[in-house]
Amino acid sequence: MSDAKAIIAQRVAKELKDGNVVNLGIGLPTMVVNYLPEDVEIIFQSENGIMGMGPAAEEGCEDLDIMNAGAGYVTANPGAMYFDSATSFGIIRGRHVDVTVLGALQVDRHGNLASWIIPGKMVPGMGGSMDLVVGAKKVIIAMQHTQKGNHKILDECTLPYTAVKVVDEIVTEMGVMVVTPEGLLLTEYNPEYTLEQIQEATGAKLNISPDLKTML
Amino acid sequence: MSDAKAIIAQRVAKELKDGNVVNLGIGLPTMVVNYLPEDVEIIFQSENGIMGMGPAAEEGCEDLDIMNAGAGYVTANPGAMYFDSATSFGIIRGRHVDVTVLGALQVDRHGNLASWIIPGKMVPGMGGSMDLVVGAKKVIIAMQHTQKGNHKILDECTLPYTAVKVVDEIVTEMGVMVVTPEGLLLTEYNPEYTLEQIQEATGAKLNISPDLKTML
Amino acid sequence: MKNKIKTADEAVSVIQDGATIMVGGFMVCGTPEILIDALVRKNVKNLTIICNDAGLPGKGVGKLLSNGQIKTLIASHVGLNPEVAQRMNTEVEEDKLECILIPQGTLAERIRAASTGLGGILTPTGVGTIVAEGKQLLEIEGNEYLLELPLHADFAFIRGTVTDKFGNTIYNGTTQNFNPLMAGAAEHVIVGTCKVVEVGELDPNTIHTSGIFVDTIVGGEQ
Amino acid sequence: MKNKIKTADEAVSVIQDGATIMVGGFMVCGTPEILIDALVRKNVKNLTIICNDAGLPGKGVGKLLSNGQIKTLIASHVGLNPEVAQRMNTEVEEDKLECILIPQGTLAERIRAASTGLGGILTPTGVGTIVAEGKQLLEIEGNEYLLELPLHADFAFIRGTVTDKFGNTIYNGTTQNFNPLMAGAAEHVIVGTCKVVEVGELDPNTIHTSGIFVDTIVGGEQ
Repeated sequence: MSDAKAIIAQRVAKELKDGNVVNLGIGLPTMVVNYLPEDVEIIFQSENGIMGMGPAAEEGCEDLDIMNAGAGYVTANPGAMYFDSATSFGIIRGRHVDVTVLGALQVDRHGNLASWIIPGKMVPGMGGSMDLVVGAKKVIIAMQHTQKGNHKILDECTLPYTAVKVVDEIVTEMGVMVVTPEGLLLTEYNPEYTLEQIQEATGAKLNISPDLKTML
Repeated sequence: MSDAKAIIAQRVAKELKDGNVVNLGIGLPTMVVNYLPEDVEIIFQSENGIMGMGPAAEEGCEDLDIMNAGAGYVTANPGAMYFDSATSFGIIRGRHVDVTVLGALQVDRHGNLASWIIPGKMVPGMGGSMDLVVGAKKVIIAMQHTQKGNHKILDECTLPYTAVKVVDEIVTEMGVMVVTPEGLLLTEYNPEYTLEQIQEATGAKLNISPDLKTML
Repeated sequence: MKNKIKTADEAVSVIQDGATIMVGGFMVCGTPEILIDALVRKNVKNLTIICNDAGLPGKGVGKLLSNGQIKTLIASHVGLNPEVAQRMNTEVEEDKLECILIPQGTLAERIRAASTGLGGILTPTGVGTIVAEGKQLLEIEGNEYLLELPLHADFAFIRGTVTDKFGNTIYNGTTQNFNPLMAGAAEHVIVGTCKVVEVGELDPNTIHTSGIFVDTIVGGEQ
Repeated sequence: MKNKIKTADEAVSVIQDGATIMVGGFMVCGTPEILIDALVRKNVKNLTIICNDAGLPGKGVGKLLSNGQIKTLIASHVGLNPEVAQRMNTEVEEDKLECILIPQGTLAERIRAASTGLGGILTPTGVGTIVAEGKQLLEIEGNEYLLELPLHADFAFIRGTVTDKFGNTIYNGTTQNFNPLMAGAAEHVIVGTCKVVEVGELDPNTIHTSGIFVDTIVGGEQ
């Protein structure tokens, strides 16, 4: 399981380019920072009001005034800036964030995303996710391919949307899928799985890239 | 002439109460600061981006970074704050300015204001005036009663509007007129003029307040 | 000019049952706890609280929730305070919480619209989702936008780091979040601040919230 | 990360005839004169300039006007530069200036809308005046608002007081005005700044414009 997460985080890290402004969702996406090449400098934004967020604060050294959007105490890198929530979401909605990496409950072949509510069961609120996926230039969903054996990648989402037609790419432990006008295109795969196994684990037809590579 | 201006500025000064946030237009309205009682502290806003503006800078001591909206070098009082133009007009449009005092080309009995354009002749632009008169809680027009003998206070403005139904009060060297649903109400007058002279100089019918006082 | 400095209990004495109160902070980072504590002591009920989130159990607006003071919560995320779900689903009518969820960027911008006198905002966020239900959709230059209305309040609880006696306030780090926006959107603004200084001590280039918005200043915030 | 520091002439070398350029400043207070001077030297023509005003004769965007480089000026006030009226009324077709006047608060908010991804703004300003001609009017809760559209540009000329090498910028006094708004509304942003410092030297609580908006930094502004 943790292996799967490491594979995903490692692969997503390759999508981030030097100088990119990036917002990482809580959970798995946060792990991406552990796999960045040394020569790639990323500017991390957290929607609660910081540009240039640094690593988590060391225990005992927390500054209670400096938090990330997941309520964890963090640090500020040199060149950081703080701002209010309207400015923060102005940056997000205004297409000044290059990449956002988020988890999901479901994604479908149209790039529709469901990630914030299971009616009657889990209603935590959308937080900043709806703005992030609408505003970021590139939306990457980083998640395990299935949930307890159930499909999460579907023809059509069955849960309420976070947003429609926003996902650019899905990275799972099985492969990398790009959302295209013709549906989902598998561009990379994990050779631990056969293409049949990957299709089996997916609730939508996967087109296979003529250029298919391994993801590791 | 300068006497008329002094009378107007002196009378307008009485409208400003301790703690008021006030924006004064350029020209005559600026003279109001010379007549404030000592125990009345006003917070002057200038729409180019300062709250707590102080007096004009002394010659030779100008800070080129600190200007008012009329392009004059000014000072900042203790407790001043600088901000950008969206914040500045947010304060104005959001009804956080208590009083604005502006000049006018024409005002009519509905409280309509014309102050920014004489088509084919003078097209300087509206600057911040349209926002100021729409946003300020109280709009006082401070101007000489007539322009070279021509009426400026009218039944209906003939020049293009700055805004409609925004003027609360008109202060001239002849008197104080309040805009009411029934038209213009003369509440104070300058005893140097007869009521007939004042009506004569006005292009709209003046209702006379049963409580009529002298303005000096 | 009038003295704005009061104790927390004096500051909240003007708040009555049924009031709408904006509370600054993001997961309690930037929430004025001394004002919340005073409001718990005053024990006014049926409040509408507008806040980014529901705080945490025993912290921030979570205290008001536990004390049964909130009737309606308008927030963007409530998942980190399990008491919200309990109170939304309770059978006990008087404990029942209404919770209205708003995308965080829309929440921020709606509050700013109230503060800045705009008629509403046009945002692409929420288009095609249940957030759009019942709302006007405008097509502008080929794209769709939701019309979202300004959000006003009777009171705002703001948390400052340094505040001068006029009310000019500076926020440190990520405590800023919703505080400066709410300061302009409420009729009556109370600042709970860590440090009160004399007027003129703050650099006018670094002030985040003008004192013109501030009615009351309470020192002693941690 | 890439080096953003260039000379003024290098910085404007990317600008071609017909470009739309936002220029910060209010009556030239906060206008980056070194960038204007470089643009005069480059002598590109048919520019659309978005600025609060027309500068003054021989100062700010007034230099571009005198040099015949501006085809369209979008501003809120042009009364202090008499050359505007001359060029608007000239019989010489190639010298003719188109001048579009916008209320100052609307100008600021339209630029902010472009920067923040809103579909437009709803303002009470201009309702019932010639500013409203041809624009959509919305009635919201009994009041009327004009729909005003976002205002984008190819380039923005920003004037900073202190800028670090990443582009984080602080403005002094009333030089701020339109600068931070324009920094987010243009494709390519050039900062002319008085002082360049190392990354990390600026207090993150006091920065007005994030370096993420800045493409090029030019030192030597006065």
